[in-house]
Amino acid sequence: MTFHAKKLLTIVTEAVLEAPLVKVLQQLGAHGYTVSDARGGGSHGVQGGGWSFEGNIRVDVVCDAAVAEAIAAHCQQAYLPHYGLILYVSDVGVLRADKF
Amino acid sequence: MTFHAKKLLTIVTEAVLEAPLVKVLQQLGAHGYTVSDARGGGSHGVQGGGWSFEGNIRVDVVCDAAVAEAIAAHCQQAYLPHYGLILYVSDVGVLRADKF
Amino acid sequence: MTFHAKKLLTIVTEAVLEAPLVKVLQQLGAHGYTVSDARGGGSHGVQGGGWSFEGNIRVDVVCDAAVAEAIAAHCQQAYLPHYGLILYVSDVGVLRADKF
Amino acid sequence: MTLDPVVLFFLLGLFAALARSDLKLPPALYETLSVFLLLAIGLKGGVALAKTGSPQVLLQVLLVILLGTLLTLLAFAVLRWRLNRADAAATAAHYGSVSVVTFAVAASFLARQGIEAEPQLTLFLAVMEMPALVVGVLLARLGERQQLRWGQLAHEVFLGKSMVLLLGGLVIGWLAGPAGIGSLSPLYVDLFKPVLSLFLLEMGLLTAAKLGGLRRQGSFVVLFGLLVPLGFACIGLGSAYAMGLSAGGALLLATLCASSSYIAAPAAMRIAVPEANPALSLAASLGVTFPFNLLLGIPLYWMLTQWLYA
Amino acid sequence: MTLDPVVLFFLLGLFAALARSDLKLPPALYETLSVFLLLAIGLKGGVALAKTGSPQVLLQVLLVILLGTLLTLLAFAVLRWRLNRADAAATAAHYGSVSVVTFAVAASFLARQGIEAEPQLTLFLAVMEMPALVVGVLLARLGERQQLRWGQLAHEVFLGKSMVLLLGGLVIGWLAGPAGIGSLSPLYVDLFKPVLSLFLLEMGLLTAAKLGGLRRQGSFVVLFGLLVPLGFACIGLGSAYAMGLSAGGALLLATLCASSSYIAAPAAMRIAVPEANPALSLAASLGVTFPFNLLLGIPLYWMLTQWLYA
Amino acid sequence: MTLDPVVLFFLLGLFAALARSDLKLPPALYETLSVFLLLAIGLKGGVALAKTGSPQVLLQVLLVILLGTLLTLLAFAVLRWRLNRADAAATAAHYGSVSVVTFAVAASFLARQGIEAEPQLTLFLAVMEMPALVVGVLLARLGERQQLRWGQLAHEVFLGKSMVLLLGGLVIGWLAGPAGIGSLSPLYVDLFKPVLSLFLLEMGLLTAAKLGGLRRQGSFVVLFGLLVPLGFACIGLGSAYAMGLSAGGALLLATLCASSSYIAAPAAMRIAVPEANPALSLAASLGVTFPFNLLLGIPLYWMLTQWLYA
Ligand SMILES: Nc1ncnc2c1ncn2[C@@H]1O[C@H](COP(=O)(O)O)[C@@H](O)[C@H]1O
Ligand SMILES: Nc1ncnc2c1ncn2[C@@H]1O[C@H](COP(=O)(O)O)[C@@H](O)[C@H]1O
Ligand SMILES: Nc1ncnc2c1ncn2[C@@H]1O[C@H](COP(=O)(O)O)[C@@H](O)[C@H]1O
Ligand code: NA
Ligand code: NA
Ligand code: NA
Repeated sequence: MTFHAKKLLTIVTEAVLEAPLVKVLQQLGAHGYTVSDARGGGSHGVQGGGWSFEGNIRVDVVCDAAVAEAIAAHCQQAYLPHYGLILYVSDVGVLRADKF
Repeated sequence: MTFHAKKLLTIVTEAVLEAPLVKVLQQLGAHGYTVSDARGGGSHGVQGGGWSFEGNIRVDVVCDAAVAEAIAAHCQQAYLPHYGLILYVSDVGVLRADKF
Repeated sequence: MTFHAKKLLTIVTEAVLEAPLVKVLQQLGAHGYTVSDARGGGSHGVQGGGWSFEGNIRVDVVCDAAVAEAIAAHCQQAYLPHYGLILYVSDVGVLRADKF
Repeated sequence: MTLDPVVLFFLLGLFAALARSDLKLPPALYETLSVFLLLAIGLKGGVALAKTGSPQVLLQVLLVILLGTLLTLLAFAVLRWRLNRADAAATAAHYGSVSVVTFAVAASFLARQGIEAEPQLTLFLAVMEMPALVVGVLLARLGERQQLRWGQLAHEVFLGKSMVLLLGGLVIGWLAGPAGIGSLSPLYVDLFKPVLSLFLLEMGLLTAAKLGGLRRQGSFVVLFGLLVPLGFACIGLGSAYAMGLSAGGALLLATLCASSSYIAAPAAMRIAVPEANPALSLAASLGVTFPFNLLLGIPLYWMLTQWLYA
Repeated sequence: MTLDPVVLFFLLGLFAALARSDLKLPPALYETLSVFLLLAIGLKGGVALAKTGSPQVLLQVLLVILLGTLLTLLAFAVLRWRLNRADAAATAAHYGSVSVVTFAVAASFLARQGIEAEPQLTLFLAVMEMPALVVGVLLARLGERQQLRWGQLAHEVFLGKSMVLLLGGLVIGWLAGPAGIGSLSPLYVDLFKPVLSLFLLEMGLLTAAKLGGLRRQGSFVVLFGLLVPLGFACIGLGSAYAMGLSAGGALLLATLCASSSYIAAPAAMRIAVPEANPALSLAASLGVTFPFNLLLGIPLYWMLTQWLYA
Repeated sequence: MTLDPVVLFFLLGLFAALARSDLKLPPALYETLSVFLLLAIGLKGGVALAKTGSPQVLLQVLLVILLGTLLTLLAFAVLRWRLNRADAAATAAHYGSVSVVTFAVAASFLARQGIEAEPQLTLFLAVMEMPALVVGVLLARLGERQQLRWGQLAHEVFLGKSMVLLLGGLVIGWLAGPAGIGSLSPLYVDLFKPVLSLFLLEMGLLTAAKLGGLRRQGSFVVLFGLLVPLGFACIGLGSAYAMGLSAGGALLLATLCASSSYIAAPAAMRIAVPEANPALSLAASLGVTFPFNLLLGIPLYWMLTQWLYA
């Protein structure tokens, strides 16, 4: 059982961005993505998720380092100035390297 | 405060697999697991989660490397051929090593 | 694009702890946090989440190593003896180091 | 006759999703509505059975189980013509089984015209859901060495959510009788049809999502989804006639035969026949057969029934 | 007299979960139903109070608060026989407090027989939820150096969800009166009983989940869960009689005393007495006392009431 | 005249949240209730239109669209006095658009007094939601090089959830007519007002959450949120008078003008004008204008209407 090194990119941001973000991920070379609902707090205050458009989402993408950088760059330019968003990258090992 | 090195195994797959997967995890030596609902897209198309049996789940297991390998091997053999599933492993530090 | 090294601290515990935990996180120096609903099983049995107060939550905090240690120490002392709780730390790279 | 307004809600949902509106109903609402429909149908049948049930019903139930089995085999035979064993078996299970909502729309169709049906039709609805699933799994595993997990399968079949709610409702209705159920009727009777309208709105949204998948599956699936219900409805009509049911009962049995499962069957097949492609069966069952039955099938089967019972 | 059909829904849920059916109601439905029940009970009581309320009610409320406190202490004394301080205190808080659904089933029991009860019983329901929680925490912390977070406790007690909805409903019903509430009655009055049936279905599922935990807790817990409600019901009956309530009011007060909390108390004790084992109190309260009251207790307390009021 | 009891539910929600009670309604309930309200309003309007619609209505619809556009420009002009272009444009879009719940409360206000209004008011509600959003985006982008994504904007505007449900309900009501809708009325008619009461409970909770944000936004926002609805209501009244509407219709049009969006507008502006501060517009719209209209505005506009129509 060998695990192949990939990057896991996690984005936490406002729920309204789900549709545009998912579109962009694919354009920038991600082969898949996982979204789940979240709530939280940060510099833009508390996002309680009481309302459908007020909650946060958490988006996870397993991909190559280059794709991760491209997505991060896009988020920084397009979303960070106006939206509540955090983004972090970590190292993971995956089963089938060709899938990602 | 010392953190002990363990593996974090994350599986994202179809919601119908929740019950069988949880059973198998315990048989393969995991001492616990965490499940949350998710949606996403990949090679099997979009899993919107509009319906209870159409969504994805995300399963996280903190365990030893050996257990992680055993679970990964089982998923590869039993689920990967027929189900939408991804799996990745990363390094984490935990508080009480004996719990995992 | 440079990613700055930070810690990602993840806590999985009982939903009743959400309010006190979030309060403590901020007191201990976290600049933000993300919460999502989860279910799971461990040494305290199965937490099915069928009821609002029976489910688990998953709390993610990106922060400095020192803050992560402080939070871990507080959880160990205040919650671990009586509540179902796990906690793990991993290394991540973030975009804007000043945010965390 | 004008369209039943509940069908207009289906068309609204279909339109909204096809036009890519952001209209979405919360999943919890969908689950709540389906619990409600199953209980309400069960209660109604149980109360009616308490009034008019006869021992002959048990024999009819056996015949109907047989009918479900035969339809599954028939569907399999047709499907094997073009599909591999697993896909054919899984899809056949969908078509041998039934759709509760289609049944509810047919019942509402009868109610609008003041036509009665035998109470045991609710029982038929409950018992026709399951045999097809068992037969489907058997067909998929036939000739394989792999042993079947019979226990698990039986459990899923007899204790599946819709079975428990339908039969549970039947028993409660039967035990409590018309008097006992009276105080529950503001919900389970008066709100049945309007709640069905909300449910059909959701079904329109879900159906539209499956229409996309149809293109990938090709014309065989579409033809199958259109023609098989027609044929099955005729078989159902004939069986109803032979069993001595009234015209109303005959329409409902024809609709049961013509309808295909889009909840119980997909969930069961995904676990028991994982190598089958779930998108294929669901595109046929939900993308073609469900709207066909709703919009054209039921009125058509009623014409056939009237012709047969004239 | 035959079983109230709403109780049959409880049995259906119990059966489904014990037979390991996959039947599950969405958590959002459970929360919605409980908001509805609390508001509806509150509104009904408020309208009735507007019609017939008397200043004497305030005195009765004080007596009832005292009663809740005494029952908690009594339960604690019994429980300390076998349990450690924390477990005994937390469980006593459950039994000193009340169950809204048990109250609703008793009210439906009276309604089926056309028996009236005083409107202030709703008020008693609201005020009996809280004192037990305070007393429970005090009992757990007695003799400890650790300071109590009184503010937080008071806040939870006075502004807990069920308190706000019950009292809020009371006030709205009282302000709006029968005329104002008329247009709301298709939901809050006509649908009360059928919605209760859905709620009890869910309660059956949840109760079954706790029955598993019972085995681990041993026979003391089971005995406690069966005998204490009986004893408490008698105390409640006696108090009602002494307070001059009608037979209907006496049944409701007896039921309040006999019932135990399974929502407010567990949530409050988990935070305020974390060292108590939540599985223990919940197994007794939800696994034993709740079904006992529903199935046998209420009819039994009614027999006792009739005997006392004969 | 006493307060409509549905308004008391709003106050209860407001109180609960301000007192930091843990009362929360599940998000799925909120979404369900809003789907219901939109459909029910649409159906009612459609049935009425089928009975009494006249071709003149089309002209009125055009006038109302113009009115929405003008109000948005007016709001922008006022807001630019103190706010930057993006914030002013986004907030103006909120105030040019409408609030469905405020409309429903005004309709319930009329119904309590047995006053009729023209059916096309529902149509006005539907068409007034959108122009403001388009105008708001244009105002924000005016003079910028950045090209507008017209397609996406038009899509959001014409196929937004509330538009689809309102117009869909209208069309279904119109096609099915009074007879067809009859069997749906136990839900969509009888339960309309009590469901509105639940919705207002939730609105109270949400409003309280925005009140906190008000302090940060300063007194200009508060003044704007109080005075603009007054002014807009007068414009609406005048327009209604000029268009020859009845007094009931005039109250509803005045309320539409005075009300501000807190769902469609925030969601659309967050995507189309991301540089605007969403907390600002929402604090004004939900924290000030919504409660003002509910508690004082509607009765006030009715006094004005009566004075104008005397
Ligand atoms: N330090 C952090 N750790 C975990 N999540 C965070 C952190 N900071 C922000 N978030 C999440 O990201 C969202 C947007 O962050 P912000 O832009 O800081 O408001 C918040 O609502 C949180 O869910
Ligand atoms: N590259 C990826 N990153 C994150 N999640 C993924 C990725 N690929 C697939 N997934 C998730 O795994 C599920 C199954 O993947 P697949 O088998 O590729 O359809 C998808 O529905 C996604 O939720
Ligand atoms: N080894 C593990 N891996 C992942 N999640 C776990 C693990 N152990 C426990 N958990 C989660 O932490 C919660 C509390 O754990 P415990 O205190 O062991 O009951 C469980 O309900 C699970 O959601
Ligand atoms: Na069939
Ligand atoms: Na009690
Ligand atoms: Na307006």
